[in-house]
Amino acid sequence: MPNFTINGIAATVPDGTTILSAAHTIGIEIPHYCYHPKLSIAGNCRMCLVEVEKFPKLQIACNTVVTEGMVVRSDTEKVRKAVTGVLELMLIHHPVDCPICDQAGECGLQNYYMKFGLHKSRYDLEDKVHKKKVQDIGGQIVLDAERCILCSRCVRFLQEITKTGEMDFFQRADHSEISIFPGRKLDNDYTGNLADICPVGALTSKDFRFKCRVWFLSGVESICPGCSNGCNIVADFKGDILYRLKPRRNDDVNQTWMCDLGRLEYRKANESRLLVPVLREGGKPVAASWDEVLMTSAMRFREAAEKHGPGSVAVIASPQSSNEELFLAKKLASEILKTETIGFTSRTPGDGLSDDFLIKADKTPNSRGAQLLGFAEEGFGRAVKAISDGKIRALLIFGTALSDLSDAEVESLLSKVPFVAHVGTGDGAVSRAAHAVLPSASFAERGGTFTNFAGRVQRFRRGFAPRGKARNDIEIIVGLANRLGAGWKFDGEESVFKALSEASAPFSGMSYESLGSGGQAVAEGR
Amino acid sequence: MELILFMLFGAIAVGGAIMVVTRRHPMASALYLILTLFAVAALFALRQAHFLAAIQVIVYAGAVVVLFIFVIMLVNVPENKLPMERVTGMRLLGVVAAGLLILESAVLARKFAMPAGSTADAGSVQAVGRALFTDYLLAFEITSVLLLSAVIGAIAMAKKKI
Amino acid sequence: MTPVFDIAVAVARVAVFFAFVFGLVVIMTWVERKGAAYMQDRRGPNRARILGLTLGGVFHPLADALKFLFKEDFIPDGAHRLFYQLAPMFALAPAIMTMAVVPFGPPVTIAGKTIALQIADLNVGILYLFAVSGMAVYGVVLAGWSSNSKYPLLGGLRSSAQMISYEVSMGLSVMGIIMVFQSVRLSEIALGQGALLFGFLPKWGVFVQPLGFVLFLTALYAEANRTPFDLPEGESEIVAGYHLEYASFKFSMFMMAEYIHMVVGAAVVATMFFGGWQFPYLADKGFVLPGGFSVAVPAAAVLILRIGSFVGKTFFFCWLYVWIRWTIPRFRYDQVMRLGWKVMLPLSLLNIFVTGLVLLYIDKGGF
Amino acid sequence: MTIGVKKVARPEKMSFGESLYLLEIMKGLAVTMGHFLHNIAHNKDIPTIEYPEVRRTMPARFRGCHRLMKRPDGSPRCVACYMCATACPAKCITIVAGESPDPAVEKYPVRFDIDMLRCVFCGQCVEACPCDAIRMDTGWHTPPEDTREKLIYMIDKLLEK
Repeated sequence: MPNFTINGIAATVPDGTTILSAAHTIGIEIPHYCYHPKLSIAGNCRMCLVEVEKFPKLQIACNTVVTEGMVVRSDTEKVRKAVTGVLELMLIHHPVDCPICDQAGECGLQNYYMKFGLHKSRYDLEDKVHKKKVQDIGGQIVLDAERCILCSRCVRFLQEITKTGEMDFFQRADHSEISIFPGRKLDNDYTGNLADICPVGALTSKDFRFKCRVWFLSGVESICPGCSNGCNIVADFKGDILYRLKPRRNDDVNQTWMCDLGRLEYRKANESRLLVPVLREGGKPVAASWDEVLMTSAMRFREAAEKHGPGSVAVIASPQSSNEELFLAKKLASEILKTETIGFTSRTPGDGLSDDFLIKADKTPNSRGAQLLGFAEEGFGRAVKAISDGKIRALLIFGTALSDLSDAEVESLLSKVPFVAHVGTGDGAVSRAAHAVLPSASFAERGGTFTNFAGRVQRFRRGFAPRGKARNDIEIIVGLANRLGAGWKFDGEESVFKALSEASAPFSGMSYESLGSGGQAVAEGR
Repeated sequence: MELILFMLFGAIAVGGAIMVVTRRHPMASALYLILTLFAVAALFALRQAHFLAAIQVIVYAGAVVVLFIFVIMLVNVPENKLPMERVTGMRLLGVVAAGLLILESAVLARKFAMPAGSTADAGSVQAVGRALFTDYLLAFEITSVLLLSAVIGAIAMAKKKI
Repeated sequence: MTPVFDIAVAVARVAVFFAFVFGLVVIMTWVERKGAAYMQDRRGPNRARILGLTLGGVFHPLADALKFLFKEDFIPDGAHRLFYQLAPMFALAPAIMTMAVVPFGPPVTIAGKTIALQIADLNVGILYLFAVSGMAVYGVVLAGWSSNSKYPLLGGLRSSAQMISYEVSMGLSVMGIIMVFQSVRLSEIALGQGALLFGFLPKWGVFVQPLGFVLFLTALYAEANRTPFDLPEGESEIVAGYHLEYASFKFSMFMMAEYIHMVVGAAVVATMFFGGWQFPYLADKGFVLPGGFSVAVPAAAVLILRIGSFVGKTFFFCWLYVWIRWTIPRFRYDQVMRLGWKVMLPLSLLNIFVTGLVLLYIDKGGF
Repeated sequence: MTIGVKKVARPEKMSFGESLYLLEIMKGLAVTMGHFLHNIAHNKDIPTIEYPEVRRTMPARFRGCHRLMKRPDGSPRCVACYMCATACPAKCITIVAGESPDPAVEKYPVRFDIDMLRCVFCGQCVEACPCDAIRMDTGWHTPPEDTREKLIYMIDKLLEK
């Protein structure tokens, strides 16, 4: 445990810590490009030069291990001059095409230029070496070799994380450029990360290309709803449009990565949304007010239960729902509707892609939570059987709960139920067959928690208000329950989670504070 | 002719009054109140009490309701925050009491009915003035003292430092 | 024959007075703009032309009217639709109604019937005037409130407070006139001003009630929302106040209401304080000058002179509105309130008191 | 008659005549009437410029309607960098960027709308543009239109000027 001093601040760090990460822990940021906490150290960008006492030359902070009594300064004129020189060297052949570069606004070159450089180029435009721009190299990535500063983060990522190694340096000296091996394309499921780790605009996202300038975006901490791995993400939005998902560091779940499939999950929040409550009386869908839809649904459920007994009512939950919503749905089913015909399924049509890194076959974010909260996959089979036998008179379906059935199957199944209420985000076979459609918020429009495959409870937060007339699921369930005479007084997801942690053993002792931004595992075996 | 007009304005006055108490929005109530006051003024005018009719409009419709509306605007409760009124036992009792009051006033009106046509001049400015300053002088002065004390009280309550 | 004749006369009276007031309103919009321009060293309206003639912009009221008709008539999203649409009507209706009691000439005898040159000769004329003009505040208040917007609301609040404050002193300021002429009937007040005071001065309201005149004129300006009392509009502070959210014909209804108030107000001032239709030293048969001279004038000419006298006086007071507006800056709100309650009210009470004393003295045989 | 500046001393305390207010109003009325009569008599002296016939020459830096500049080949110079939209305090510029058919250009505006009803003519967009693609040197005020839609200038209209 060596003691050392940086910029006059003394600290003790574990053995083997580099200056850069030691400085980071005490809040001093040392500029860098090639260093990445989850990749091997290359030390080739030379931006992290610092002055270390008794060393004749400046040292790179990313690869110098702290030793006992070391005195480091990152704020001297010497360091500043050296870094400025390094930066100018990097920018010699840079095209400075920021106006058309998607990296603008979150670009390492821009930021450090404003901090250190602010120099006029001493190199004429005609003398710059021009390299190939706009190359589609496969995956989700567009390569612009001209903007590259040769930090080799992408090369190391492809060698160390995906172990596919599609890219490398080519040519020599100022003609050096990063490129893909001839005849190859990026061939892995994690290409999107290249755009994230590239500190400049050399590797940018094909999907996000020219969609929006990043300074218009606001980010909110969220959880990827694409599979049961529960990767931590930041959801970037502008107004009520979600533009992209980026991974957020959580060493227990996804380190700093996420898969390409997950990155495209944002589309579900934008496309074919249910936006107005609809009542379908006599086959014709009519837009209705929330009050009408909730009132009608409550009435029909009460009617069915009174005439045909509680067994004639079924609730099919969705593993897309948060723990809070599932808890309330269960409470509604067992306490208010008093039905035992409840269930959920996490099955999706076809084989789910999976690997041994981040991608899981279960393509729902919260099937573990649904199990822990009392919904069972067997229950789903029972419910479907009861429906096809015509025993169910009123059915409440959440989200994409029937997603493993084809549209025709869904249609014929639901045609046997006199009243179907659907609480969902996206338009589909279920909402087209439902008698009451209650549009709910997407994952970026509401808050809550998901429990991932390993039982880790993680929070996702609300970015913006639900689109159109859509409402938070919690509001919908509470509204329905209260119109059935429940008298619930839940006010937002936090109050529901409080009740949940008190009522459900696996979640006991948890609160939104204890979850923090990294999440917390459920109690095993309880 | 007079009877038709009486019926018309009477109906407007009563209808307006009912609207005043049944409207959910205070502004609508206030506007119906103006209508009622106008109808009552018209009834006065029908009885040749022009002075009374004019004063009714000036004082009640022109000043008192303006104050009501002033307060409604100042508080300005948004439409969705307006309280929902429910029919309660208390209110039903009120309806019964109102019915009794109407009955009672009808009886009294029969007993002290003014003979028709005798009021040709009773409502003129001169007649009212003369009556106020001779027969009813004491009541008039007491009223003004009452009003004066009310004004002083209002100022005392509104002002922190006098 | 009689009922038909009566109805014809009634219709004619209404038509004539309507034409007079609305004509004056139209002219006033032009006079206001042109007068303002010349007082401020500008040219003012001079563009609208018919057959290549501009005539100093007199066609502008026509152009304005057409423009108002064809502008987009919108209702703000957050407005209370019903009240918002009612408000201009509430503003315009009382304004039009006030004209009913102003006499614009002496009674005329046609075909053996005496016809009052007045729409309705109410025996509570002045009170009717106050009652109806007091209703005008609802248009302003309702417009300000129903627009569901900040500035209009402020305008509406100011208006309601201002109206209540100045109605009091307005009512009290004419008490002196009522006491002197012993009537609340406007026709009788006009008639009473034909006499002479001290043998040479016309017995006009302004000479027997100078303080009452100043107070009434001030209160009138406040009631008509004219500068320096145009706080409900206050374009430089609350943009346009109560009618900020109005456009097109609804806006023009507010404008018309304001100008009708002005015109009728001018006519009332002329009637109560400047002899109405009385022409100085003109009796029924001709001029009777102080000192015993008299000049006979034919009856028709007398009538024309008298109506002309009324029209002329009304014109002058209409002009005075414009003149004052472009001379005096707007009061601050607290100044308006202070003036209303602490200056005008005591003064008008004092005026009544002094008038009473003088009348008592005359009754007892003084003068 | 030209308008000059006249310094008026403000006494601490008003004299009795002034505090009566009425006399001062009379004086004011006399002043305005003086102007009124003078202007009627000397109509030609009024300094008003009769606009459509007589025009004041616009200063060189007058900010009028916007226009978009073109490259020599006629395509817009704009590269849809959103700098103008970012700088705009009135948020009146709407840009949708797209992949240009010309690979040397890469990015170009598929849509570039300026809502002239919202524009405050501050010129920030011109200042912000890195490509000199937008200018406000047309010397024109926004001409009136009869619908709101016509006052949202699309890219074609902006390139025309």
